Amino acid sequence: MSILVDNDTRLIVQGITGREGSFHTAQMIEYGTHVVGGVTPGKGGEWVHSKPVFDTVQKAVDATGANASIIYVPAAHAADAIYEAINAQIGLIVCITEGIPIQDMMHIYEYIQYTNSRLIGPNCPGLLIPNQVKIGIMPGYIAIPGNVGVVSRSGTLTYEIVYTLTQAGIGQTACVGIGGDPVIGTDFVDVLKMFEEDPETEKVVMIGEIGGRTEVDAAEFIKRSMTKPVVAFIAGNSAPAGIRMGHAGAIIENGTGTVQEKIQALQEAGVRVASNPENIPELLS
Amino acid sequence: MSILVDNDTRLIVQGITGREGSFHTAQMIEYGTHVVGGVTPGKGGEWVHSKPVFDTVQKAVDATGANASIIYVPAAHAADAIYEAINAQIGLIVCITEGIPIQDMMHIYEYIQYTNSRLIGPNCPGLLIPNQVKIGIMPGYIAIPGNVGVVSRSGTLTYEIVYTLTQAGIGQTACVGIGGDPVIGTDFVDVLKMFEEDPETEKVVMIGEIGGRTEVDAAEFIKRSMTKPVVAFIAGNSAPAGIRMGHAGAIIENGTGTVQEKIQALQEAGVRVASNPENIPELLS
Amino acid sequence: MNLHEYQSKARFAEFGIPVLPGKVASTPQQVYEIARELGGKVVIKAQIPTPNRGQIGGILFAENPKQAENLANSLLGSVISGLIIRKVLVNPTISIRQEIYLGMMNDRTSSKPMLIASSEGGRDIIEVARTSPGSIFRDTINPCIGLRDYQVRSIASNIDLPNEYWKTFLQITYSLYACFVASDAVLAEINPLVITTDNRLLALDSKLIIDDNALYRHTDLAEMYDNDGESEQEARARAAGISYVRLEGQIGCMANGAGLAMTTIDMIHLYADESIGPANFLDIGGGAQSNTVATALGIMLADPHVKVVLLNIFGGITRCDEVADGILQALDETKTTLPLVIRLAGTNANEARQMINRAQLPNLTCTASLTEAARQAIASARGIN
Amino acid sequence: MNLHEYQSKARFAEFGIPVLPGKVASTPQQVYEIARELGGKVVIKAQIPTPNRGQIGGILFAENPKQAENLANSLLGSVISGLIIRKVLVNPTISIRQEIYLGMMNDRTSSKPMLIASSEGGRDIIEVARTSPGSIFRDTINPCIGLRDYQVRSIASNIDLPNEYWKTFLQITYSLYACFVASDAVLAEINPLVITTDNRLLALDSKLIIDDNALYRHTDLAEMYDNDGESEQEARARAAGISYVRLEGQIGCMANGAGLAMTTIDMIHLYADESIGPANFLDIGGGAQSNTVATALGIMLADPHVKVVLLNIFGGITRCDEVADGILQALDETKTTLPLVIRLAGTNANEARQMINRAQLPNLTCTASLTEAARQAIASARGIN
Repeated sequence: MSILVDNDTRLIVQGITGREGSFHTAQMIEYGTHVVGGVTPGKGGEWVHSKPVFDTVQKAVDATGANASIIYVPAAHAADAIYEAINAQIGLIVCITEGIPIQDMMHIYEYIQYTNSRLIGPNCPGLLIPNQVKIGIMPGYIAIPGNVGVVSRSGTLTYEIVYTLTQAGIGQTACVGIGGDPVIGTDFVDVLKMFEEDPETEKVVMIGEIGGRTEVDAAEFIKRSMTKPVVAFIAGNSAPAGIRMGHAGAIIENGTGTVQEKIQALQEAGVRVASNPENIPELLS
Repeated sequence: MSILVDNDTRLIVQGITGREGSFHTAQMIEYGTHVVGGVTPGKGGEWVHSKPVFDTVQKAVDATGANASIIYVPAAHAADAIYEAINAQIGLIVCITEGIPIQDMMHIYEYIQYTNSRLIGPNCPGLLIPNQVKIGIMPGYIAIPGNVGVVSRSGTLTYEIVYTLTQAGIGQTACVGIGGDPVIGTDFVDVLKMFEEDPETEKVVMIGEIGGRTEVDAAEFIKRSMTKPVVAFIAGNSAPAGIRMGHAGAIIENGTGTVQEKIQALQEAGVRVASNPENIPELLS
Repeated sequence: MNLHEYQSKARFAEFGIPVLPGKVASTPQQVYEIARELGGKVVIKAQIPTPNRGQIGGILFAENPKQAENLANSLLGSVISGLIIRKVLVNPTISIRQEIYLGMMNDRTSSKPMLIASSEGGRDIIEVARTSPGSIFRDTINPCIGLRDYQVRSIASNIDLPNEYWKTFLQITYSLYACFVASDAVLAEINPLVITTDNRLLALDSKLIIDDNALYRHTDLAEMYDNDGESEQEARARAAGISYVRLEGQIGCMANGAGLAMTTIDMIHLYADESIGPANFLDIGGGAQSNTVATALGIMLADPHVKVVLLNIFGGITRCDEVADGILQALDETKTTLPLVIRLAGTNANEARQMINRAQLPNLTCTASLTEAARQAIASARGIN
Repeated sequence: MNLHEYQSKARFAEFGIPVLPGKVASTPQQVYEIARELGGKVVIKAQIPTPNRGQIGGILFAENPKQAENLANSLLGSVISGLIIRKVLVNPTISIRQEIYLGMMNDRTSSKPMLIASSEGGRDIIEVARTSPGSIFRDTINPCIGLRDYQVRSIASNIDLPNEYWKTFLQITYSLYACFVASDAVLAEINPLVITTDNRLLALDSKLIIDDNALYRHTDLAEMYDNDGESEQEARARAAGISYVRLEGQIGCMANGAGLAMTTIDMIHLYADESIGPANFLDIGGGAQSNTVATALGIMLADPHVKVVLLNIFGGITRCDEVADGILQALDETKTTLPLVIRLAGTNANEARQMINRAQLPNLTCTASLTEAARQAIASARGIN
C-alpha cells in the first residue's frame, strides 16, 4: 500500500481530546484510517469517538500496539509530544502543529537521526493515501487513487494542486505534506526516494516554495537518482527578497533560495516546472 | 596486528606540549608508535620531539592523516579535547586524563554512540601491543609478545599482572586499560569481543574491581559468546561497602557491584577467578 | 522579531559581552545630555533595522554635545530606507585597530546553529560574502552538545586573530552563543567586533532577531516589541494573527495558507502586465473564523491603493462557509463597492457559494478556478485604471 | 562531596523546590530561638549523612521551645552511627497525608541520569527496593535532551499521584533536575516529598552529593565543604590529594593506584587470619612526587594502630626512585622503628632498591613479589601482636 504506511499501520492521536485532535480523529476514522487510540496526559481512561485515551504514548503503545502517531498538541507542548513518540518507538510520527520554536526543532532533528522513527512535519498537512488512509488534515474528497505521487512543502496549495489533478482525472498514489518550517523531519529527497522505489508510483509532482535550498537538493537527487518523471511548481516567484511571507521557511536568505534558482536547478535536472499550478495536469501527460 | 591498531595507525598527541604529554610522546616514539604530530591550541607551528604541533585536531589531521589520538590535557579541558577528536573523525581516541566530571562524560557517551569514533578511557593507562605499539602510559618493558589478551579497569594493577605474566614467560597480544570511571567509552564486553575475534589471541585475562556491574555484563557475554578461556581477577574483595576507594567507579552501589557477586557470575560463565593476581599464570595453563 | 540595536546591546551586555557605555535617546535634548555624560565626542546611530547605516547617513559623528544635539535634531524624525527614525543610540567614540564580524544564526542546510566569523567586519556580511568569501569561516554547532572551545579556537585561528585575544574572544563567543540560545534567537550578530588601539575587544554594533514562535516563553523580549514604523493596518493584522505585507499594486489579495497566498500573487504577476500588480500579501492562516476573515478584508479595504479584491480560499481546516460569512460581514460594515473576485474550493464550498449568491451583491463574482479568478481580477483592475 | 541536609535544602530552595522554613543551629540556645520563631512545635534533625535518622534517634520532636532546647542539648555533641552531631536543623512540624520518594542519580548501566520515584517515601530507598520493588519507577534521561514533561507525567501516573498534583510535581521534578545538572550532582534526593493535609507538595528532606571531579567549576559548593567528623589524618590526606580510608587492622598499607591499593589489602585478608588486617586504604595516585610519598607515610605512621607498614609500588608514571626518596625523607623525619615491608617494581625500581639498601635502615625489608610482601608484613604484625 503505497509509501510510509501499510495495512499494519495502527495510529494514535496525541492531543485527541483537543478541539482539532477530536475533529480530525473523526475525519480520519471516517476515511478508513486505523485509529487505535489517543493520548492526552491526565485524561487516561476517557474515550473519544469510541477510541481509548491514555495518559502516555507508552501506555497507548502497550495497550494498542500503535506504530504511528499524529500530533495535534499546541506548539508549546509539541516538541515534548514528539520526543514522547520517539522514545515509545513509534515508527511514523506526523506533526501537524504550527509554531514550534526552531531551537526545539533543531534538537529534535539531531536526536531523531539516531532513532528508528521518521517525523513528517511539523507545520504540515500530513499524508493521504487516496481511498485508504489519511494521517493528517487534508480534505479527503480532493484525492482519488492513481499513479502520481505528490510531495509538498505547502498546505492549502497542496490541496489546490491535488484537487486540480483529481478534476483532470489524474489519481494519486500518495500525497505527502512535508511542512514549510526551516527545520523539518522529512524532506523532499526522502519522499522522492520513496516514490522512486514505490512500484505503484509512475510520476511525481513536487510543490516547493521560496526560501532555503531543499528544492535544489531535490533537483540534485532527481538528476542523480530518479528515473520517474517529475513535474514541479514553486510558489513565491513574485515575492520580494527578504520579505517573510507567512511561513517561517519562506525567507530568501543571503541571496539563495530564490524561486529562479530553484526552477533553474530543477529544469537542469529534467523536471518540468509549471508557472501556473493549474497547468500541472498538462505537464504530466 | 592485534586489536584496535594496525600498521596504518597514525597517532597525534592532544596536549603534546604539556609535561605529561611531552614525556609520554617520547616514550611512545621510542617504543615504536607512529606518532605523526600533536595539538596544543595557540602553539601551532612549534615542534616537540621532532613532531609538528598544530592549533586544532582538524589541522593536524589535514596535515598528517592522523587517525588516532591520545589525550593528556587537564580534566577541565579533556571533554572538549574528546569532542574535537570525534568531530575531526578520529577513529581511535585514548583519553588518559583523570578527573573528568561525570556529567561531561555522560554527554560524550551519548554523543559518540552515533559517530565512527571509539573512545578508550578516560582515566586509563591506554593500550600496548607488545614490541609494536604503545598508545598510553604503560611501561613498555613489562610486556612481551604472546597470545594472551589482557583487559583491565585498573591502572598499576594492570602493570602488576602483565609483569607477572611476562615474568612467567607468558606473552600478550594486547594489553588494554579501559579505565576505572563510572562512564567510559569502551567496556569489557567491547574488548572481549575483539579478543574473541582476534586470531592471534588464544586466552584472555580480565582485571576487574568492585563497583558497577560491568564485570557481570562481561560474564554474561563470556557465557553466551566466548570460546576462548578467560582468567579473571577482581580487586576490592575486602573493601567495606559504601567506602570509596580512590576511583570514582569503585563504589558498591545499592547492594550491587560486590566482588562476590562478580566472582560468582564469572565462575558461572566458566571463568577461572584468581584470588591472588600472582596466581594468574598458573590458572592460564 | 527584530530588536533595536540598543535593545540587543543591553541583552548582549547581560550575557557578558563587552559593549560601549552609550545610551538611547528620542529627543535632541537627551542626546545633548548623554553626549555631555560621555565626554563630548560621540557617535549618533539611528535605531532602524537596516544594514550599512553608515553609508546612508544613519551614523553621524559629533565633536561636542551641542553638535550632537544639532545632528540628532536633523536625524530624529527623518526617513532612511523608508523607515522613520524615532530613536538614536549615543555612544562614545573609540579608536579602532581592527574590525571583525562575529555572528550566530540558524543554518537551514544542517538544521543546526552556525557560528560565522570574518576578519572583515563592519560591513554587511552578505556583501562580504560576495566580495571576499574567503575571509568568512563557519562551523555548525551540535545543539545537543553546544558550542565547544575548540570550535572557537579554530575560528580564531582561521581569521588570524592574534593569540593574545583568544581568551577574550572565547568568552565573547560563548556569551554570544549563550545569549543566542537563551533568547531563542534566529540571529545574534556583533558587527563589528573591534580590537581597539588599547587592545580591548568590544562589540560596536549589536543585532538580535528573535524567533517569533518562541516569544511565548520570552515575555521580557516580547515586551520589547516596538511598532515604530508599523502601519495601522500592519498592527491590526498582527493583533489578529494575520500575515500581511504591503506591496505596490492595486489588487488586494487574500488566501488561506502562505503557499496559496504566494501562488495567488504569482498568478497576478503571471497574467498581468507591469501596470497591474498585487497590493499586498495576506494569509489568514489555517482554520480562520469569520471574524478573522472580516478583519482581513477590512485591512485590505482600508488601503486606498486597492482597486480590486481577489479572495482565494481552499477549504481544509478552514471552512468556506465561515469565510463567506466573514466576507458578507465585512461588506456589510464597509459598504464597499470595489469589485471582489471570489474563488472558493474545498470544505463547504457549495454552501459558501450559495450564501454569497443569496446576498445578491452586484460587485461580487464567484469563479471556479484560480486562473479564472486571477484573470478576472486583472481585467477588473485594468477596467478601473 | 556530601552536602549537609540544611545546605542541600538551601540549594533546592534556590532552584524553586518548596521546602520548610526551618533553620540550622549549632547550640541549644539557637534551637530555642528558632523554635520560638517557628511557633513552638518543631522537629529537630541531626545534620549527619546517615539514612533512617528517624529510627536511630537522629530526629526528635518538641512541643515547645524549652523542650526543643533540652532535646538539642542532648543531641548536639552526641554520636550517632559513629558521627558526632555538630549541627541540627530545626523545622516546623506539619501534617502529612502521603510520603513520596523522588530522586535523581547517575545510572552507570545506561551512563545516563536517572529519575527515580516511589509512592513509598520516607524510608531509605535501598530498603524500599528490597521490600517493595514494585513501588519504584525509573526513567533514564538523555543528557542531550534533558528531562521531558512526558517522563515526569509517566512517573506521576505510575506512582498513582492524584491528577491535581501533577502540575506542581512537574515543577518540582524540573527544579530537582535543574539543580542536579547545575550542581554537577551525582545524587539529588527528596525523601520524603510529602503531600500535606492542606494539599501542598513539600520537600521534607534534602540530599545532594556533588561530583568531586566537578568541584573546580563550583567554588560556591566547594566552600560548603564541612570537615565535621573528618580526622586530622583524613584532612591531611585530602589536602595532599591522597585517597585515605581508615580501617580496623594493624598493617598500614600504601600503594600507587586504587586497584593496586585494593589488591594489597585483599592480599592481607587472603593470607592473614582474623586477628590481623589492614589499618587503612591509601592510594598516593599516579605520578606522585617524593613529598607526597613522605606525607602519605607520615599520615600512616601517625595512626597508633599501625604496627607494620606495607608499601606496594608499581612504577609507571610514578617513579620508584621518587618513592624511595619520599620514604627515606619520612623515616628521617619520624625516626620510626616500626617494621616497613617495601615492594618496588617498575620504572626505576633498581635505582630505588639501591637507594634503600644504601640507607641501611634495619627496620626496612625489600621484597620482590606482592605475595611475599604481604606474607612478610603479616608475619611482622603477628610477631608484634
